[in-house]
Amino acid sequence: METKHLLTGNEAAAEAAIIAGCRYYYGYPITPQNELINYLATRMPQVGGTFIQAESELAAINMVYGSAAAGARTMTSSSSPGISLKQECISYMAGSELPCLIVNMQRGGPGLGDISTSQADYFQAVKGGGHGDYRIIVLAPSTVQETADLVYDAFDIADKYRNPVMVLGDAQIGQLMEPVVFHKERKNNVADKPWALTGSKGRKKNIVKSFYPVKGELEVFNKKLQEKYKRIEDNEVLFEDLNTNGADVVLVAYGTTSRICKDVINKYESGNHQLGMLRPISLWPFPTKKIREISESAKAIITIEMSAGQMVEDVRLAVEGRCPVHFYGRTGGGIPTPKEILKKIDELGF
Amino acid sequence: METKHLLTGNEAAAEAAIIAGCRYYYGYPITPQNELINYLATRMPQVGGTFIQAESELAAINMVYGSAAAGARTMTSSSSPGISLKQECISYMAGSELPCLIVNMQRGGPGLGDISTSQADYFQAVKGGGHGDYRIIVLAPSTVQETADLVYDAFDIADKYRNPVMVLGDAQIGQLMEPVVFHKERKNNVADKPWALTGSKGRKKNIVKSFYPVKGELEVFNKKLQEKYKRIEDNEVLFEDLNTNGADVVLVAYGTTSRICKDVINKYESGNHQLGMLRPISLWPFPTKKIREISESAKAIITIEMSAGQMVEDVRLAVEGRCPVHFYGRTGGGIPTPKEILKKIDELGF
Amino acid sequence: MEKIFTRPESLLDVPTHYCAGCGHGVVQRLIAEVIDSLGAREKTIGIAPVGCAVLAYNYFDFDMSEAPHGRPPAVATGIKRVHPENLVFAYQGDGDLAAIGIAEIIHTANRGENITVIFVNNAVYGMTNGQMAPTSIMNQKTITTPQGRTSSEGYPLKVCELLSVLDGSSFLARVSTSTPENIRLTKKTILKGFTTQIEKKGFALVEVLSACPVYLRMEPEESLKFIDNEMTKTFPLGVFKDWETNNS
Amino acid sequence: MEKIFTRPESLLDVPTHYCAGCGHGVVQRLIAEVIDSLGAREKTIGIAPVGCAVLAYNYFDFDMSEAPHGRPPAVATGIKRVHPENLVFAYQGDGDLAAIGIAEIIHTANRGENITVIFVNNAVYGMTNGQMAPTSIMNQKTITTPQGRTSSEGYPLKVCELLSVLDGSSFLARVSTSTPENIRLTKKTILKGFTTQIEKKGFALVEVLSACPVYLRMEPEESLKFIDNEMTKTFPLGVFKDWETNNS
Amino acid sequence: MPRIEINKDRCKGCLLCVPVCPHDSLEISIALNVYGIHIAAFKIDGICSGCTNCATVCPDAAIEVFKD
Amino acid sequence: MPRIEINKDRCKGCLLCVPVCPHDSLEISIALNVYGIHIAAFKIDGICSGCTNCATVCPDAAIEVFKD
Amino acid sequence: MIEKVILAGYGGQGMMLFGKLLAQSVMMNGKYVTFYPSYGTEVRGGKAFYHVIISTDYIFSPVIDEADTLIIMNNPSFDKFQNCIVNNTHLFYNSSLVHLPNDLPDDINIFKIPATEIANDIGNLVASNMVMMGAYNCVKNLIPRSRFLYCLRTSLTGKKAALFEINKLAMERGEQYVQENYNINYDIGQDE
Amino acid sequence: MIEKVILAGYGGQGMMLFGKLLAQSVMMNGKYVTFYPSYGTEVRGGKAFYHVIISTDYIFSPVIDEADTLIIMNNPSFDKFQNCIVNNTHLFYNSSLVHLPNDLPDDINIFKIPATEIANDIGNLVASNMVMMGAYNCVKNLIPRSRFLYCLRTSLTGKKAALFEINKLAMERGEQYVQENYNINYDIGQDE
Ligand SMILES: Cc1ncc(C[n+]2csc(CCOP(=O)(O)OP(=O)(O)O)c2C)c(N)n1
Ligand SMILES: Cc1ncc(C[n+]2csc(CCOP(=O)(O)OP(=O)(O)O)c2C)c(N)n1
Ligand code: SF4
Ligand code: SF4
Ligand code: SF4
Ligand code: SF4
Ligand code: SF4
Ligand code: SF4
Ligand SMILES: [Mg+2]
Ligand SMILES: [Mg+2]
Repeated sequence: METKHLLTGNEAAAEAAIIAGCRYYYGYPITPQNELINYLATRMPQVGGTFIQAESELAAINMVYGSAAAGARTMTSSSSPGISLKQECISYMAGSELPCLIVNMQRGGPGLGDISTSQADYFQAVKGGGHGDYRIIVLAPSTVQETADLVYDAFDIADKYRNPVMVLGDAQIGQLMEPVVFHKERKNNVADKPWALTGSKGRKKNIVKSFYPVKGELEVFNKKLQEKYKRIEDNEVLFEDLNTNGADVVLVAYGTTSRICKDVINKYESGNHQLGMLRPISLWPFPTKKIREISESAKAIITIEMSAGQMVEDVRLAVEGRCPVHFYGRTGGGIPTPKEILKKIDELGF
Repeated sequence: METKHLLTGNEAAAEAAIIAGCRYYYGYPITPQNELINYLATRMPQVGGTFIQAESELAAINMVYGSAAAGARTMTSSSSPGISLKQECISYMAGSELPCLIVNMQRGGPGLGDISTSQADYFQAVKGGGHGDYRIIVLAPSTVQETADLVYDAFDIADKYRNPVMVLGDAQIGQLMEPVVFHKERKNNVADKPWALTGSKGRKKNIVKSFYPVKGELEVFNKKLQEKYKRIEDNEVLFEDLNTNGADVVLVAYGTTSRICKDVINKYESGNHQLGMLRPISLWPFPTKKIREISESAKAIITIEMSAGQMVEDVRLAVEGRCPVHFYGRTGGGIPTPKEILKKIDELGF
Repeated sequence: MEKIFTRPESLLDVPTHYCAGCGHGVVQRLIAEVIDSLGAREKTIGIAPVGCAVLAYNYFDFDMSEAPHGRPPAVATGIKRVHPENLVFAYQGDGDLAAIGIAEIIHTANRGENITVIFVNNAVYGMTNGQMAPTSIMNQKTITTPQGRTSSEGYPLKVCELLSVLDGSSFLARVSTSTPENIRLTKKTILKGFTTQIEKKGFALVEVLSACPVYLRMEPEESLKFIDNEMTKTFPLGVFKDWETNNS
Repeated sequence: MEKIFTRPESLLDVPTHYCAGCGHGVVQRLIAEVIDSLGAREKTIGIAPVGCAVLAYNYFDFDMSEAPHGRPPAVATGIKRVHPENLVFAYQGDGDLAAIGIAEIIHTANRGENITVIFVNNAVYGMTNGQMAPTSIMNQKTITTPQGRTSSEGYPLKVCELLSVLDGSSFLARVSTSTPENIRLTKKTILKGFTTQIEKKGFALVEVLSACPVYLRMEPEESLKFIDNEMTKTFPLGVFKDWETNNS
Repeated sequence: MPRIEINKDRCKGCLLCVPVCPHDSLEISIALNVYGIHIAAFKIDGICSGCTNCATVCPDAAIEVFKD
Repeated sequence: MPRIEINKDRCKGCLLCVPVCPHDSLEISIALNVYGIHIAAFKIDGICSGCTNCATVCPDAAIEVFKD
Repeated sequence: MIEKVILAGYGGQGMMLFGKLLAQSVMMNGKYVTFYPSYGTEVRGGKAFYHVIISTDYIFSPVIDEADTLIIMNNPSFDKFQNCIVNNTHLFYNSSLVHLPNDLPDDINIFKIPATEIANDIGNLVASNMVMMGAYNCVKNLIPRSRFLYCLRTSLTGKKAALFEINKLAMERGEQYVQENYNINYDIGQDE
Repeated sequence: MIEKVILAGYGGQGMMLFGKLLAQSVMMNGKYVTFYPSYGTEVRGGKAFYHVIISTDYIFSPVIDEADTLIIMNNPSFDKFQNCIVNNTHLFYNSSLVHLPNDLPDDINIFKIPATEIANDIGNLVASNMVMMGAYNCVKNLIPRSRFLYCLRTSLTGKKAALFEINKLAMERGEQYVQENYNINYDIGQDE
């Protein structure tokens, strides 16, 4: 039988990274992701990997830039304010087409906020907190097990598309302990990287860069990037569909709030409506098509977030007015309760 | 007669800041905003102000945090990569409700990109490049004169709402020279700031902070913030309307691209369509209501940007499917030409 | 009866969130005592760091600002430039000052910014539960150096020594909270840190070796011995620069 | 006829974008000569800064990476950890290294990271058209110090002196490109910077005083005199730390 | 005679005051405060010379010292 | 006799090579290159001892030195 | 079967260990489980709250708003979680430190445990957590004692190994206390 | 009236000053004007391009795609802006450095000015910009000479003031050259 471990999401992400072949971790402490960095401080040396507690989040992400440019699977992790500090380099990595994993266990904001849970970095993650037209792939787990599973995927997808991938959790996912099973046999699918910096022996020199000063070149490069993003949108959308087929009211929620919505659906059996839920797992690329489809038959969609309303914009962009899109959110560490969500459903008044 | 000065947008912004009573400037060089920092290096000392060339963009915005907390009108300026570095502190300033002006003269991205013009930091500016649910007010000038005018407004609005304001230009606006007239008589409307740190003489101590560790407090604070944002959305929307009334095709563009659209409208007189243009001046708050109104009668909207498609999302969110929203954009320094836009209009095929 | 020792006026009578035996409490009381002795409560503006001392603004009874992690010197600069006649100080931990904020402290010192920095070196990240700090000493076990700090994590960063190279720094001293005598000396040194500012002599920094018993995993009393017996070997006490004596 | 001086193999035969008389050209040729002399072209990985030398990756004929402004030491760390047997160096300007990137250089040096840094100190921001650098000397006129640098802008930052305080640094030297003799010494010193890495002795930095005639607003020849007559007063040449002689 | 007062709402029981008293007049109390902590106490037969050592080391400003 | 060659596509006319020649054998040329720059030239009657000074200071690696 | 337990005390009262041991033991017994720490703040010495949910089915939200069991170690904790009390909630409280109000609902089960005193008696103040654990498990009968002791032993490593016996003893005293005072049918000794 | 001029050379050929003086002079004469520098890159020694638009009406885009006038100082600049040539474009080029292809359209007006040589003759290589300026203004007749000289004088401050005479001379030589070679009606001397 597979061994079950009782681990936090932070620890599960760390161990999964090891299993996925990541041997270069650079990070800086911040609550609520400390269990991740703390875990790897012990674990990386055990597997002959590199662990550096960097002097800052900036230094950490730039070390990631280096190891990614050198061809290795590499990662960093932080929480909201620390992720903000990484934005310049994330834009550089997207511009240099470097694969890596960034874990963000979101906390309350803005500013120092607090260390309670939050989903208010959605915009930053999916619209690009850095400068320029770039995208990072964003995966949002809702359980500790899924955190581990998405970390494996993250490394594979990052290598496949030469693009940074973010696993977007929150304080709850990061600190929650649940049983998790690791798939030890998982192939360490390290892609062949002819573009990587390894010394130019036996080949022409490689250059890793995002600078395109010659007039016109940057536009050509941006077109290439946009084509890649189109491919990712076509191929890498992930979601969980819970009875949306035929549902007249559909909840849309990811990560922590999706669990609560599941609870609602479970509790709701005897309600007035046919309830369904759509859980985006990839936040970018967003399951736009699926939601459009849903909006063609549903009478209402309610987006549930721990924010003042961020993902709901992507839902509205998908729905384009075909059905009303409602929103219920809590901020600053508040977690929507099943009761509150049921009340919101009741208020629909049809 | 008013004196006309031939100045770059960068210089006009700098001089306007002085006229608006800003005496604390902190910045770090970066093209294409160098004319701004260079100008103030000479000008600030002349008016007894403080000019610090900081060691980094991070230091600069944190000095702004300090001077704003101390109650002064203060500003920083940069361009895309430098603005990315400021995101953590911008979130802090929003969270500490501190007024300031941030000027971003956008350049090509992602990463180092190039120094040509761009509008690809729209998402970062209006959705929040930093962490948490916050908003900064974003004003986008399209001429050198308007750059000066919006800088005055920016300081007033920032003080009125205790909120950071960004003037979002681009390499073209920043480096373009045009005649500009300064309104010397403009009132230096420095708001009364009882919350500012001045020493606690004769009153209870003040605290400037964004940390709300006591459970529930952060949510209360976030609600207060959201209410403020609602007030701003109700009161501070700015746009220019060019013949949208009765138009069947409406161009939506801001800043640099809006000038080209004006040219198109000028040239188009004899075309098939009744052409109009809506130029958002405040990008947040966005003229959502106005665009909704337009979408009720227009047959098509075309959003023109120097990006892969950013503001178009806000246009779509306003339109909600009421009419088709098309997009034409150039990236990496490419500026849409009148010809290209006319072609796009022709392709509408109705 | 005369009170010969009591809570200073600048320190509010509220419970702190610090662990039992934490050095932050001592240092903050000393700052309050010094501010009182200067009669400067109403013109003082302090900056609290992100670190265990984050809530210092709740404890001092004068104007206080938060600063993003590592940036108190920049925030202090922004405040001081607006209010040059106020007494402006930044309170920082070792992670805050010597790791993420090393750029800001160096350049603020180098500009000779007329502010005072109180630097609490407890050789560990308290707030985030015990990771290595830039000032963790060799072989010190922390949660991120479970085998003890080795050279591959770099060496303990000697802040006073580093800043003394800069032409802009005016007063630099390292003191400790390990004994009543040392605490009294610390108070005098903090006073000097503030008078340096009052006399417009430029940048002053007082490094205080302080205990974090929780993440040293020691009883409070033992943690003070650790300062005396271990920390001072790496971080010798003393004045590293003094504009008055031209000692540098 | 025998060629006794020619373009090194590691330097591609392409025109550079540098202004006439710019020191970057000399320093980059010297690096290429040293890499050639070590027979290391195929195992070298360089990092170009953001600054006038940003396009260095087009001129060297070996693997090269960009780095965000100020971060070459962190990027170099990330590369070196993956390829410890390759020769990894970061090339940085004074704005890049001593202003925005001061945190990274200090901590990389302090970790004793086994890399080589070539630090081109031209006392000004070339790329962005002539602003003050942390290394601008007192009274130097730049576009942001139109009256000349005064103490209120802080003092020239002496990088070798600063890093020599850190236990992690192994080789630190300051050289110049002002004369043929100095250039030859610079080459030898750069060689030592690389052999330090090859022999796994840890962090090496070579600071090269270099001319930016355009933003010194001088003829190239005059700008070299400025190095000898003015810059070296603030930035004395010499070896500041050497693992071999234990000089520090 | 000088004397001290320990504020039991402020005392966290770190016991740093105990070893610094030249007269060994401080001890850990048996009673618990609301947090379940044994706080410091002045010994029934303790002598105080008003040296202020205990107050000086107390991280919680929990000790006041009085003199005639 | 040693001699030098100046690559006129690389020379930017900075003239740093001129003062370092011990034989004063370099000068500014009258001819312009495609950028409109007067480049450096070896004097018709110049002497070269192959000291490599000129090549050493040249920021554009524009000078090659030859010896028998 | 579902059991939702809130553990609440201040940092240092060992609620973390209590929760982890509980979660681990039931996980090994094949149950679904979530263990959610909800720290007060990023700040020292704050309160420490843990939500443990044990279920035979998939667990949706790890956050508890209606508790089957409340384990309360100090007064502020009670104030905070009072509103999680519903019909039939089991309330265990450390009566050495906590004073309950008089107006509690009738339909709940209250267990008054002088945990700090008991722990003090056996010479280890911080073992009050294991006293509560013993009492709780004795009443709720969730974990075979051998399983629990196994987890306790493996979680106390290094220098802490020496604390096993005292913790075991504390747990037994907790069991004993509820048996003596609340007429509990004591069968948790049996192995699976 | 609208006049769209592209000035193109490499950094150091003084196109910036040319453009600024032109813009300033016409602004003072009450025209709308935009002056847009479009640097090649953040990189040294790049090409330097400037777009100047002069108009009696509000100017929409400061970027020129169809030029009324092209002023070309080196070959790469010509290659770059060739596609901005339309019917009746006036092309001024520095024939000391630029070689035009043979297949140019017939309907454009070409002015071949050996500006570098002329500037060299009067002893200041970098004054080639003012030679071109003189030629251009003489042909297009936009700015009264007095206005232009006023702007030139005020823009040359400090040490540069000494350069006024040589720049003025260069401008005059440019005027002279086109008059002699292109039969231009010379009336720009008149004041407003
Ligand atoms: C940008 C950012 N990074 C990281 C953190 C998390 N964090 C908070 S305090 C701290 C370090 C605390 O150590 P120190 O400065 O030594 O203070 P102490 O708690 O030891 O007094 C860290 C890493 C944060 N809040 N923000
Ligand atoms: C984050 C960021 N800030 C600022 C810039 C603009 N910038 C480019 S190079 C540079 C400084 C150049 O000076 P230095 O490092 O001394 O190099 P030099 O050009 O003198 O060789 C600056 C400020 C940038 N590209 N990115
Ligand atoms: S963790 Fe350490 S530094 Fe923080 S309050 Fe506790 S003892 Fe003090
Ligand atoms: S600006 Fe200065 S540093 Fe840059 S290329 Fe020109 S001379 Fe060299
Ligand atoms: S030092 Fe203070 S807090 Fe510590 S035990 Fe003594 S009185 Fe209590
Ligand atoms: S004041 Fe001195 S003598 Fe008195 S109790 Fe305190 S330490 Fe002892
Ligand atoms: S040093 Fe080189 S580039 Fe300069 S003039 Fe001489 S040959 Fe030309
Ligand atoms: S090699 Fe020496 S002697 Fe020959 S030309 Fe060059 S500098 Fe003169
Ligand atoms: Mg610390
Ligand atoms: Mg420089």
